[in-house]
Amino acid sequence: MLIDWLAIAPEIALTVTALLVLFADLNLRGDAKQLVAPIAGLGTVVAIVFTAILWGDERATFGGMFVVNEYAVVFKLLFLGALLAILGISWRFFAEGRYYQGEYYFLLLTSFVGMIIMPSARDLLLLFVALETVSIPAFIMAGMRKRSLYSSEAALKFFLIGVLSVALMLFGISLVYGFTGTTDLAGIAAAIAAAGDVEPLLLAAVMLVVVGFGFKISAVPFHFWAPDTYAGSPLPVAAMLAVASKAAGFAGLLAIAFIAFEPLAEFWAPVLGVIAILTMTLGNLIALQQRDLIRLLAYSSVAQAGYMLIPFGLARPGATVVNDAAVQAVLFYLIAYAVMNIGAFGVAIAVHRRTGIRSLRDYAGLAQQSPLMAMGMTVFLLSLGGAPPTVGLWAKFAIVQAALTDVTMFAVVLMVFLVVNSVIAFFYYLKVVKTMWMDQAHEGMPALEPGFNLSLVVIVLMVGTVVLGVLPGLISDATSLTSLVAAG
Amino acid sequence: MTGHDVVFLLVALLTGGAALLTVTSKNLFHAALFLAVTLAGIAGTFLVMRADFLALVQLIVYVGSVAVLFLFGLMLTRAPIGREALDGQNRGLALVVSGTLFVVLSTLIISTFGGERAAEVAGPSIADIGISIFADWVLPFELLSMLLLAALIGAILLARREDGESGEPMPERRIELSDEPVTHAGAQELPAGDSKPELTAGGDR
Amino acid sequence: MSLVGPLLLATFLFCVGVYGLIARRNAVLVLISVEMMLVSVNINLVAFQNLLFPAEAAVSGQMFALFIIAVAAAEAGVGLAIILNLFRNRASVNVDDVDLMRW
Amino acid sequence: MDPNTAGWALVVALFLPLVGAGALAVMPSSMDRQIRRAAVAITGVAFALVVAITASFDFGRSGELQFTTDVPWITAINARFELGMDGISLPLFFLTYLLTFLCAVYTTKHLPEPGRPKAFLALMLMLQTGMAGTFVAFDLVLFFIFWELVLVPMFFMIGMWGGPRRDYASVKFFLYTLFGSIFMLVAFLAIYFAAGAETWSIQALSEMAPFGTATFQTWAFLGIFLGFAIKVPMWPFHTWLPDAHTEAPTVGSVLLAGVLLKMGTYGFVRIALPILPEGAVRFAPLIGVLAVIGIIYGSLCCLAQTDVKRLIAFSSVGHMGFVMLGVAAMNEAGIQAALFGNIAHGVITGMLFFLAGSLHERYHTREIAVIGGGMLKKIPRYGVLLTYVAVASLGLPGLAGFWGEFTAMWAAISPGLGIGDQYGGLYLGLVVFAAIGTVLTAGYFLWLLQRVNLGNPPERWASEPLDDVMRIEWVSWTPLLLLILALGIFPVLVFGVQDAAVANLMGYLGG
Amino acid sequence: MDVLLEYAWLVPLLPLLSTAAIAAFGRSLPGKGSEIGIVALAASFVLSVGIAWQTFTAGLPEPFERSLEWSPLGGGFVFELGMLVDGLTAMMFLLVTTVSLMVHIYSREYMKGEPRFTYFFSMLSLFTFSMLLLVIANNLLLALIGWELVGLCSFLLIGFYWEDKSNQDAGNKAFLTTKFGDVGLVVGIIVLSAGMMGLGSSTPFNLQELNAAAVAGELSTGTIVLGMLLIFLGCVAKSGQMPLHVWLPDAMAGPTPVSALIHAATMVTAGIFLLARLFPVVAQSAVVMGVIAVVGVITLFFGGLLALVQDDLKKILAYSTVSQLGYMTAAIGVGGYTASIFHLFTHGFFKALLFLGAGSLIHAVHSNNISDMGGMAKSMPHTFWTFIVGTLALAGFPLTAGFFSKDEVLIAGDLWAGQGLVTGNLVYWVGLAAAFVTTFYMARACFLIFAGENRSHHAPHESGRQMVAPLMVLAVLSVASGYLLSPFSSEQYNFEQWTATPVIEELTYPFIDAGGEAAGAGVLASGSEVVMAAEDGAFGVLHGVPYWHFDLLAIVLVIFAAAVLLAWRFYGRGLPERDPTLHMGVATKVLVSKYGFDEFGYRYIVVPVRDTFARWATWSSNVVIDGIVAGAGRATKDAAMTTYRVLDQRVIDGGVNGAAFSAAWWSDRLKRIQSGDVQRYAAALVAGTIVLVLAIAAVR
Repeated sequence: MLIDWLAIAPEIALTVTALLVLFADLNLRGDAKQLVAPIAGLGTVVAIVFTAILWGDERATFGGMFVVNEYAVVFKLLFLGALLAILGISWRFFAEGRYYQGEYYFLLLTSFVGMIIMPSARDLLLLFVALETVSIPAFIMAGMRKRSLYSSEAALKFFLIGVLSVALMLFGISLVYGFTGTTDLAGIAAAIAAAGDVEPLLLAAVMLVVVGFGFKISAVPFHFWAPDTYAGSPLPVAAMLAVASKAAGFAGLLAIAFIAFEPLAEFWAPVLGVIAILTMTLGNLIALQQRDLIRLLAYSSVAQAGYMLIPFGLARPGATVVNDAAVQAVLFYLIAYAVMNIGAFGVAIAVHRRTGIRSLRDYAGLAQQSPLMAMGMTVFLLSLGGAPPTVGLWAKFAIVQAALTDVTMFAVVLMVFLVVNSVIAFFYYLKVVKTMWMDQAHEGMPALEPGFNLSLVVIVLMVGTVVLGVLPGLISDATSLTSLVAAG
Repeated sequence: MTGHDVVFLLVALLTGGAALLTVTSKNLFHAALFLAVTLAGIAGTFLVMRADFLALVQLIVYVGSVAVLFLFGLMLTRAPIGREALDGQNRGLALVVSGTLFVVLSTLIISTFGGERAAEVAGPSIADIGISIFADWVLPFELLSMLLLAALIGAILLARREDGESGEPMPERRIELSDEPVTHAGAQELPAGDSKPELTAGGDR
Repeated sequence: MSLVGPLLLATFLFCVGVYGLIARRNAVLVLISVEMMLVSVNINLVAFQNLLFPAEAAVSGQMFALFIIAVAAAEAGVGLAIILNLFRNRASVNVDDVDLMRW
Repeated sequence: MDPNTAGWALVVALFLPLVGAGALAVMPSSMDRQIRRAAVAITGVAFALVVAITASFDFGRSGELQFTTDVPWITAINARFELGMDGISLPLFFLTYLLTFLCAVYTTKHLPEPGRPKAFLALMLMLQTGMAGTFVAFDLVLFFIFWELVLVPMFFMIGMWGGPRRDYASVKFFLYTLFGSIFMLVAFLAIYFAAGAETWSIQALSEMAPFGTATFQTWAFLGIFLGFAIKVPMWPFHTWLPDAHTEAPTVGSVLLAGVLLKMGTYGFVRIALPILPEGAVRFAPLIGVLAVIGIIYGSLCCLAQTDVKRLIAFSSVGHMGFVMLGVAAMNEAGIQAALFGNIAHGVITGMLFFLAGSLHERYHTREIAVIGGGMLKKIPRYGVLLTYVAVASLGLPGLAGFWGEFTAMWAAISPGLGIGDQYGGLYLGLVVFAAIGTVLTAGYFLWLLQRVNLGNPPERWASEPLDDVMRIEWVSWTPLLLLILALGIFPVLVFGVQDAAVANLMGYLGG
Repeated sequence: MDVLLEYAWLVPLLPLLSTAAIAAFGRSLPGKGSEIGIVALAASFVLSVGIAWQTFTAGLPEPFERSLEWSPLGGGFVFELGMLVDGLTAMMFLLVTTVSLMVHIYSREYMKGEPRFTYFFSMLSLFTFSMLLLVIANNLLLALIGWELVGLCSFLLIGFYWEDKSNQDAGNKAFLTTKFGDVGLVVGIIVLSAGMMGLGSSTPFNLQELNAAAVAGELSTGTIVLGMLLIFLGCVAKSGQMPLHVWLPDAMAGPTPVSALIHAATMVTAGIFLLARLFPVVAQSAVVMGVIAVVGVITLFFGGLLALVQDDLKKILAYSTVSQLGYMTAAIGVGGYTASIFHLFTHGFFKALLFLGAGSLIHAVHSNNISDMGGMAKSMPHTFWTFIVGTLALAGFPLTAGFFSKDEVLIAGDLWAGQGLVTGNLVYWVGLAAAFVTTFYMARACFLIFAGENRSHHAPHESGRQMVAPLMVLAVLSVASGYLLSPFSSEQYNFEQWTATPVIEELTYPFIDAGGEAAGAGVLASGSEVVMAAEDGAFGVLHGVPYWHFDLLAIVLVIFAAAVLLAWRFYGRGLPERDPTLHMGVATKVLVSKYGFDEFGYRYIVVPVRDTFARWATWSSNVVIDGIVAGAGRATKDAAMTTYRVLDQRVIDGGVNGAAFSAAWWSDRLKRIQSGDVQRYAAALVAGTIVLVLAIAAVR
């Protein structure tokens, strides 16, 4: 069997980097251990280069199990870009906190290896292994503040809920296999389409599979781990969980929903639509009462997942235009979400690391301490809410656009919920913004020293948020070309 | 009802009973041992279904190592013994949820696969499996190796005793600004030295 | 051989695992329950492979079961490590004590 | 400048304030005075440019788009960067730059707590770009961006420099407006797909109209209606306005009343009517009824106010009711009236808010009872100005307020597009109630004047030295004062410019 | 030939310029700006005389009209800035500029020392401008502008002494009451213009076109009735007709020259003028005519009664104005176009005279009350005799202007009565009755002021020249102006010929056929002849010269004598007690013992009239109508409070805030799902999965 090495070059590059990091960590001592971060960064850049080279290609290897097309490339670039940003916000955090740096970066990279395989995987088995590769290092990273009860608790909750949902998913997968006799996504779709009659058990199996990804994307009612885990983990890990891990979940969900179970869309679409409604409403409503910024961001990210689930509710079997639009909307939203949410976490890290502050009220007067950080947070939060001229607006726009491609009553219902929720969300986003800018600062707050890397990341993301807000074409030109099933 | 079915039924009864005992046993070690029995029983069902290789792997990996791992885990954590200690307040909830799940799933399974029978039971040979791993499944396999490495390193990282790097920031002055608890009332009961809220770290170390 | 037997056994074990996961207080026992859930899926896969699709070239059912065994083992290790760390921090492995974070 | 080719002029005028905001942002905060002067310079240059644009505008072809720019922008969704200006845009555009300039001038001396002119002026300049852009964007997506762009700076303006209830007011303003605009966005998208022409161009869509089913027209119009009606604001979507106006700093109130509210009417006229004519016809009676309820209701609320600024704020509800009555008439005269009322309200109420702001600075209260009258004795020039503007606001002929109100009622008596056949009686009733509204309007303004201006000043102020109108106030107010008179005497200044454009618009509506 | 007419726009413009000039430079001039006003008004006056001369002598076939397209209004309609000069305009020019000029001159002395002297003159000029603008307007919209400006100026001048709350209230009351009438006017104008738009006119407000269309029968009856009734509502308010006259007496709060201006020339006449302007439209509908006539009749009688019980001289005059305006309105209502505007014309002069005279008296005794005066004839001779002239004119004493004009009104009523029109009878008989009332209260006032002892606390002395001169001029005019339309006027040069266009002529007496013979005859007019001028006029129209109606003359004389005598009985010896009623009681007894006739008169005429009718009228005015007005005000305010506090703040805003609150409430409940217990999370997760499985099975 011939292997298309170029197709998996990014994965290989990242894997090699991970191993290099591990090796370097063994040989470095003391402060020198900080150097693993740049090594990881370099490796990521190499992977990005390889991925960029693949742009425009249509490749399939490992017997069609692994596919590279524009969709996959966009996703991979999203993951690798997020990785770079997370490396940037991690550096000082882990260097100063006396963590196991080398191991952290190794685990992080391993997790991202799983992620970048995700959008290319066209086989349930590969998807499963990739998902676990994303998850297992994440379980450990969540517990990396070893002496912290919060961190241990975060890891335990994350782990237990994660394994439970994986078990449910596996049960579902086993049933799907029983129905179709294959784990190949396209094969499953073909078998289901051929079977004609739809057994309730098959639908149940589909739902069980959805649960596994629902956990990753923290959809209601699989979201319970998210706020606790984000709050307890080291903050860069929380950022990674909130963005990259969630994106990976979406990558998997897109693949199974729009390839494997596409013939069943008429059944699962309404269910996912309802989940979307529940997710965004519950996430937003609970976020209203949060006083801890990280928990607020956590619930906000739950709500954001709800928005991203809306396009799933629009899917219809055989309706290529609608389904493509839905996939593109999700993809667009994910990219926008990555930009703004990592940025928000970046600012949170900058403030928290220096002052230990995470309570909302203590963000008062941040604007006087650090206008850059306050400005950054403002832009990110407004973007999360969807105010112009930020990329968040276009993310919502993309979803509405998908919903209106071919209007159904259900789509209208979803839109109404989207609108109402967008407004609710602004309640708490504005609360933060207001606190930062309009309230009086506390006495004796130390000045923020975010450090070069973090500042750079925040600035880049902030500029990105605004630039993409003005020229969303930079993303949408790419996403609109992508079609999930082009070579699948 | 063929011979296979009869044998399977016996093994299944054994496995199911052991499983029930695993989750209800009042004694930690008994629970672990019943788990071993359950896992072995599962290996037995594999054998009945002619999945010899898998049965072997099951025995080696699970009965041989995982169950032992759990025993070690139990011993290391010196958990107390007795039902009250072992079961939480959620037993009723657990019963309802798992019972409902079982009823729903088994109803669906019976209605779908109720009449399905295999005339003869035959599995792929070990050779087929071996070839398949390195022909069709090489990518997940390699990825799995990465996963196992990460799990290994991670497990060590978390389980090892501290000797320097601990994920603990340097103890420094602490800023208490807000009069409201950060997450919940238990926050102030934290053991000293806990890293939350994070402390002001010096620019360099 | 009847297919429904192994399937029901798998379902039963799975649900027993669910029960254990929710009801058990000791974290290690919870972990044991989780393992049981994971392993029960294998019965399904093997049954489908050997009873329904014995001729499938890619052997995906058994292969999946193999991978699940490996991953489950890895998760058991990681889970135990997390529990050990937790135990070291608060000298208890009771899952219901772990509720510092809520709301 | 050649209006056919000088699209750059519009682009420069539009983005100059934004660039200026960036420039202000990098100036060190300690250069307080320089920052304020720089803002005056930026807005001044921008205003000069707009004057030049106005001067070279081809008034003979005011129905056509001039100073156009049309380049691809977001190719994936076919959105284009399409700017232009016709007779409807021009007065509003001009007003935006004038008011912002005057506000910048005013700010050189007056800035509420907590000061910080850099942030304030930078926000104001951002706001300027947003407001101005709304009036010249001819692509729905671009329009929406400018529309929303306004929210954020205004939110901060109210929230940071506002009155005691600024937190509540700012959030309310933001959420309320946002709520409507998201529905509007959904409607825009629906229009895009229903038209099926892969274009967001307002012109192109207007030419294609009507399209889609009747149901589509109704729903799409409803979405757009929500967005614009909240901004206008129409009863019963007005409750954000009194709070926002009352709490906003003077400059914020001026710009809110002077320009922001205009965006709603402009949107109705520019987008909702021509693109969704059938929906518009169906909604017209409802708009008319809500408008008249707003007129009566706003006036009644004014009568109940004890706070000068809040009274002025509520008066906007009534005045914008007249504007919307014009829109509801669905004929050329009605739209003319609506647009004139827009401009007039912008100038007059903007000026009233200036006065209310200065009043507050002098008396440190806005409670009518505390001021207690006698202002004409204490600070006579100021009192005269208040009388003048109040009288203009109550719609006295010869001043700007009259033309919008009268023409709106006049137009509503014979609504266009066949509405009259079905709803003639209703519209007659609307006119009568609107006319009664003018009495109520006169009532509350006279009452205000009586309680603030007339009589002898109470003891607590008698010995207090209060400044009469200061030089900087004369500088920043005189243009508005003159404009109030000029528009009243020469309504052709606005009617004439708009005439061809409105006729053009009615062509799309089939009227 | 029409040189001056081309420049007619200068007439209103000059006062406007003077307003601005006074405001700008007045303070620095020696005369504090008054000289500017006087010069401008004088120029306007001269111009008006010229225009009147040209208009009257030219015998224009068509009114002189010039207009500019001032602004498009959308839909191809335009707003014109235009002037319409015809006899009516010229007459109003004369009246307004004359009275205004006199008031300007008079005010120089009267207002001397006022702190807002300059402002006062500026406003006077503006007031004059506004009225002239209304008069010259060639379209309803422009007229409306003038009309509203008149209202504003009256507000500003009535509340001139704004330090006092009662004065502020008076100004507000005037403005709001007339503004209320303006609702009708505005809507009426809109209705009529809508009718014109329906006819395809691009200038839907144009008066000439409107009148022509109405005469040609192109306008629907509905439009005319609705439009004119609404416009009449505006006139009712502006011209102080019942029941919207309530603002007029209060308007006495302003300086007396302002009262003169308001009552004689610039404000209350606006309504009559507008009705006259629209007479061709009015005449199309019997309903409208009837309503106008009835309102006029009610006003002329009950308004007059109210004057009986006043002590304040200005209020007596004010109620007399109400009554006289009632005559004019009633005349319009019975087709007496010429009668109405002729009365308007003459009334302007003598009412201005009376007010200025009153001002002179008030200036001298520092009180408005006639009970504080007495014996002024000796100390203020010029004021005395001019005031008497004015009184005679007002009372309609033969050979004064008021006599000729009031008789015209009565004759008009009589002519229509002869056609079987009830309102004609009403106008005639009630008009006569009111003449008695008018004479009585004016006589009472004169006796109390000029006869008897000086009851004031001051030593009254004659006013200065600047105040007396206008009185004299106006006194002359109060007599002379009547001869423009009297048996002494020539056939060709008389008021009617000057002011009534041929169209109006025809409409005025449509029942007079081409032969010149009235088809029927009125009670008194049976002997009168209407001269046909068809043969000698170039336009083939009807012109009439009034003939002596000796029967009417006799009745008028009797009424006058009876009223004066009656008044002399009670007031001829002055007012010994402060309370006139008590004094009347004593006088009654004396009268009863001597003349049974007196007693009868007192018991059955004076007592009922004074004590019952007048009190009822006063009561109705003060309690019912004022009560309604006040009640409406209070109700409005209550409605306002309710709207704001309950509806706006609770319901609508409460709904908004309630949504936010309930979101917070839900949030607080919902967040407790996050119990912190991981096993509950797991249970919820599994339960959620079960629900999903069941749900999707249900979807299937």
